[in-house]
Amino acid sequence: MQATNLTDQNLETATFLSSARKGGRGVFRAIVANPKISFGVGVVAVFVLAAIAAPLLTPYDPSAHVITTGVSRSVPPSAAHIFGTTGLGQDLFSQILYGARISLVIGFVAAIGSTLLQVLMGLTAAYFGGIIDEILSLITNIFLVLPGLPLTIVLASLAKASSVGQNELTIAIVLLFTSWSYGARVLRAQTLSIKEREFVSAARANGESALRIIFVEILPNEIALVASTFVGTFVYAIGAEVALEFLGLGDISSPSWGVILYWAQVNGALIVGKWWQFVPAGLCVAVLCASLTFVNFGIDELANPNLRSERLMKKKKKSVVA
Amino acid sequence: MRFLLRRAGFYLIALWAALSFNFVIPRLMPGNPVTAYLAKLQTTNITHAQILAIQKMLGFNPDASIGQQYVEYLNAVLHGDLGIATSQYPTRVGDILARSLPWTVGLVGSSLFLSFLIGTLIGMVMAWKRGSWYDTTVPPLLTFFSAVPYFWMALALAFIFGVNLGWFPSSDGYDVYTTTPGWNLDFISSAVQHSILPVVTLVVGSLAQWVLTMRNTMVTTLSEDYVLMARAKGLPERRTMFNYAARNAILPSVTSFSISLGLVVSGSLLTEIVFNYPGIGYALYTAVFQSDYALLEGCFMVIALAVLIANFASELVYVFLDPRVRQGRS
Amino acid sequence: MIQPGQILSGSNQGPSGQPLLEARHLRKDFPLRQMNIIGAGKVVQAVEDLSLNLFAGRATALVGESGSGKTTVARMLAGIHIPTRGELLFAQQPVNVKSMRERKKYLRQVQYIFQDPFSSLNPLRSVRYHLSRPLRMQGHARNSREVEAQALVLLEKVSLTPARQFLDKYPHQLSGGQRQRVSIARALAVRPSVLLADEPVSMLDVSIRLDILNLLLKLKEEEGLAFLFITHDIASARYFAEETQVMYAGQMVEGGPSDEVIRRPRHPYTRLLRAAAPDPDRMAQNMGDEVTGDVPERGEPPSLVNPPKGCRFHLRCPHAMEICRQSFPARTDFGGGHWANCHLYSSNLDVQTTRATTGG
Amino acid sequence: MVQSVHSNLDVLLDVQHISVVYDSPDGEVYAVNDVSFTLRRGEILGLAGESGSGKSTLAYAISRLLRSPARVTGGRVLYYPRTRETVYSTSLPSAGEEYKDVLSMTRKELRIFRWSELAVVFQSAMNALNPVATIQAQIMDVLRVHRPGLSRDQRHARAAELLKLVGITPERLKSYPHELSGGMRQRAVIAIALALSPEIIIMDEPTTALDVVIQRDILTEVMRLRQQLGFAVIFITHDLSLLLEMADEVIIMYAGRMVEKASRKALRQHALHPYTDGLLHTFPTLEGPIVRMTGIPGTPPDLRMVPSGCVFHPRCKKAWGKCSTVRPVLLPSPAGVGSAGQQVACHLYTGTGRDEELRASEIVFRKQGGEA
Repeated sequence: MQATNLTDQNLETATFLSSARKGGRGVFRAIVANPKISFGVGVVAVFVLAAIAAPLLTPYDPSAHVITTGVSRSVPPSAAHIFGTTGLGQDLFSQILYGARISLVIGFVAAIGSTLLQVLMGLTAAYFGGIIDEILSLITNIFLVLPGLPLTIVLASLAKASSVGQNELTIAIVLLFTSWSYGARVLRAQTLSIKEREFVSAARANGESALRIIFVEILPNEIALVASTFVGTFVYAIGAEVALEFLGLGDISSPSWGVILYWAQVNGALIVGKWWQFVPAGLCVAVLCASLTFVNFGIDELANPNLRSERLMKKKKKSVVA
Repeated sequence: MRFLLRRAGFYLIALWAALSFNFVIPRLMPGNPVTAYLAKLQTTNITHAQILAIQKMLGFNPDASIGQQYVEYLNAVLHGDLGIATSQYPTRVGDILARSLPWTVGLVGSSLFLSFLIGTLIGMVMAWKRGSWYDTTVPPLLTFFSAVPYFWMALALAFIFGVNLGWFPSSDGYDVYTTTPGWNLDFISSAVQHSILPVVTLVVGSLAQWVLTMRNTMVTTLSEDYVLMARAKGLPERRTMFNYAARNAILPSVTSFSISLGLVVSGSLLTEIVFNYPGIGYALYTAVFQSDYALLEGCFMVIALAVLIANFASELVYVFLDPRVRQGRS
Repeated sequence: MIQPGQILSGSNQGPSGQPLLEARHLRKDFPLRQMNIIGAGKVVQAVEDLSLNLFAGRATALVGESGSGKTTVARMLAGIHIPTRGELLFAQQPVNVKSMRERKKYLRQVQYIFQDPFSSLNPLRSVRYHLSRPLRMQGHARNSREVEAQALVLLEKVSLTPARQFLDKYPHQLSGGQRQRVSIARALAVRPSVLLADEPVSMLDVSIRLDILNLLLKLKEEEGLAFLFITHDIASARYFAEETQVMYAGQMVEGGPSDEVIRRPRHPYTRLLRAAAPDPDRMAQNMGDEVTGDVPERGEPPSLVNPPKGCRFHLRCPHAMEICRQSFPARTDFGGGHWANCHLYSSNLDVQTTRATTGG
Repeated sequence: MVQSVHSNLDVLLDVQHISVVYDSPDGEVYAVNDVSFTLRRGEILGLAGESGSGKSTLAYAISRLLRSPARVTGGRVLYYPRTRETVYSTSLPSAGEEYKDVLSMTRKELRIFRWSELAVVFQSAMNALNPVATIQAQIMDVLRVHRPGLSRDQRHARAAELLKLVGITPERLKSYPHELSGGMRQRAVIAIALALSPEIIIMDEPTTALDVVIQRDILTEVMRLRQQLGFAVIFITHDLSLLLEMADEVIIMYAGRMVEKASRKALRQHALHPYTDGLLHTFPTLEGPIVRMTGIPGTPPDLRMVPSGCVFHPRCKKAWGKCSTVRPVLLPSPAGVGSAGQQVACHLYTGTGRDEELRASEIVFRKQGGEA
């Protein structure tokens, strides 16, 4: 889970968001202004566009066996096949493009679901306190301490065995249930600190309903944190989903990045030196996850300016006295 | 002391939760668990003993009530009887796990220790020398490495250093042909050689987490008054950085140990598969590959147990490091 | 507008008519939530026995150090905390704070002004939003046009002029003083009759404190509001409030007309506060020599988890006697509404209290 | 420009034209703007001003403890050490040199200078003390670095002696900061500051976070220790009435500029600058009739958009033509006004006609007891 620890993000940074809230334009300008976020979002956009425009970018059907003759169906990268072909002679470039769809969709669905769960668990636990807080925190901490991936593997493999069958939705749901705990703990911590602030007791003294206080007064002040945990969960989901497919727990017939790597491992691409069977797919996962983590750093810096690398400030005149 | 008791209580509950998951999940899945397995196995000659093994593994005897099955299951597990591994019939799951656990513990332990040490040091120096050139180059580099899936990093390293350059062995835990496991020198040296690439994979993969956590907390700690006072006291830079700033900045890293531990353990499972390193990960892989659910759940439980013990150890370290917690005022 | 230098009238006549808000023998204990479920329920005895009356057009100051329980008292009166014991009367009718419906009706009359201007406003909401919520909740304004009109009136009342310019500003665009004015305007939106001000000026810069105090004074005199004024600074208590009560570690120690209590303090703790307060007119030489007794814990209030028996000030009191450790002293009246809970006076000892060198 | 060349030994610190700038995203902000003053040996100098007045920045600039993005852009801080006999002091300037400019000290010299000549007591003692180290450790590490000659138990004895000096029982040496109460933590910080019996102690709002009674105890303690050990104090506070009780000289800061410097007595009798005069009338009194007072109208200045001319003119009741265009310079008060050594930066006192009758009416107004 790459989510950074934002528990001590103080409220003054929310004023940054409010100053950028002069209208949608303000927020957009603030995001584009931050180099890390714009770079990260840019790369992710490239993946998304490539996934959508897959049919335009590659003539081949991802699962069609294009190379059927010759010593080995798996040919290295060439003009015809930019990323070469798989062990069964399928075009790797189109598999990666179509595969991007699966990874992005599963990652996104798991991340959205998990973030909703995090907000629900974190905010209710923090706001109501008492016994509710004790129970919810206990559950959160248990899920946090239990190793995420093994649990996911167990769930996924059992799902595969039973009649639930093996499809992307099960993987997304499994990922959802094993990735929410960190975000919930971080959100709970911050909600606890905001709950103590006086504008919340003012709203409560004014007779506002608990629901309204949580979702209208407290949550908007945590947007930076929610965004950051969402991105963090997205990265975790992609990584876990690719890992599951690599273990053969995904739908090995439909081409996705993890499945490409699964067949690379099964065909022993490593030993026979067919590097193109696993390098491009692996790189795509790495670049996507790295760019998303970059977005996370950008959000961190938006929320906590003194984390920004000092280098940018140093360009100014040298001070008279060290 | 009360703080430790409370934490120990929590970890026992967590262990109980892990056990219950193992018991509940197969039952949650729609369809009769036993027939589903049999269908899965597709092996024709299913001996009666195998059916019994599966039933025992699932604690599934039709006449007993769920509650009884649960109790039966629990005391079976507590006595270390994790059922029979259907994929390597008749060996018991417990034996397989006992054989492979030391390898994983060694691998994860050493790489976690190394990456924590190196990562925290790099993070500290980066925060201390903020604004220097590597403060803007190292984070992006590390972010990329940490975003790379562990198993892919393993594949890449194995391919480059193992297969092509041949510097390090790229598969197995030790040289199966020439050495026999035991406390003899060449076995140990061969085991160490074989562990180099997996350890490097895990260290590089998890380094970013430690570096960035430490850098961020160090940056905030450096702006604290007690660091300014240490400087005002005219203490040497090194002492101020270690005794005042780092000593406090390390605390959040230790508390976030549990999250990173989970990540590194998950990473090691996949790395072991690529290097077919004889650890729990490999056992898990064969279990998944051959739908051996007893072994699968056994692996999960052992991993969960190891992670819980490691977390409790990290809490002990935290109590040692932070006097405020020692008086139970957590 | 009251001219500078004009002697404030009405500070010494007694209150007229029935008290608007009455608190009778309020007590508040907070359970110390032990993490382990089986832990014995230790209790923080925050407020022991508080009684006070608030009258329309008059202010009562509650003076005490941090940890004396003065904020807990204000929160009990504002219905945020439910008293462990004792009762609350508004216009002579008992108020059952537990029932949501009755509490909401009560909150229409009693509003709270918070201490920290930087956290009493939601940073992501404009001034308009902050004023519209109470206006709509209490039904004083039904649509946005009415909200705007009444909001402008409120901003004029707290002299945030030109009002229209402030209406759509965000908290971070306002100075500390301006934010405090907005939170006062928000309190006035429900047209309350009682304002509970918890250290309204202690977080502000010295130069703008008086502007806010004078604004509150204007509201007291022109709008006839009743005030509870919580502070640790006895000088501003004397300036603002006609009545003053002094609290120490959850216990009421002295009370009466502000001028009387502050210039002729009777209780040793009030005298200590009086001597310790920075007083420009006092030369540096006799820097409170009488105050620094050699009691090691001399400056620290006791813990409220298991407070000392009897009068909780006896650990720090220069005149502490054996009886002070056993029982909490009964109240002694010095006439004109000035009272104190101290064994020096109540157990009719004949010891002649030496005229304390400080004060009147 | 005030020329202050002091050869006599009683001057300890001569600060000349210090300016400090903050690099903020929208340009440079002058936190301290051309401030000069002298500090005599054993003198308590009060630095008063509201938030944003630059009083703390000035003190940290002098002791070279500024952290980025603040940086000193001009001026000198001349330190005149007393060559002392006691074993603890190391005289910094080499033979012949009379003073040392703190701002141009080398890193090594600075390390010797810090804490043995100049110590600092921070505002909130809670985070000025290392939360994970005992009080004893935080005293002895200073002694180990600056007094290598001392043996371990000599250092231990010195630590115990320091705690006793500030009224804390030596058993507390072993306790951690979170185990002490607010008052005791602040006393522990003062004990650490006294470890090397420095010449100057900078106290940055030492008692603001504490209750009135504890504040009085600690201030009395500081006065007693000053009597006993003879160190000079730069006392930073927003509470002018405190300075009127304990400070020998008081400097009033407003928006990074020094608007007035006067002795305690002069300040109480005839504060010259309208801002100081206004400040003195913002404290409700404990004695006399309860009279309506007015604060100073307007809001404290935003350092990013500092008004032209005299910074205070938008809030000043007596502002006239020149005030909004020309920045007043800090000058000794003209003859017959204020007392000797009193300095003020205000056009009322620059003897250019317009100010004479304004001031005359001012004195007449005051004689009629027009204010408390």
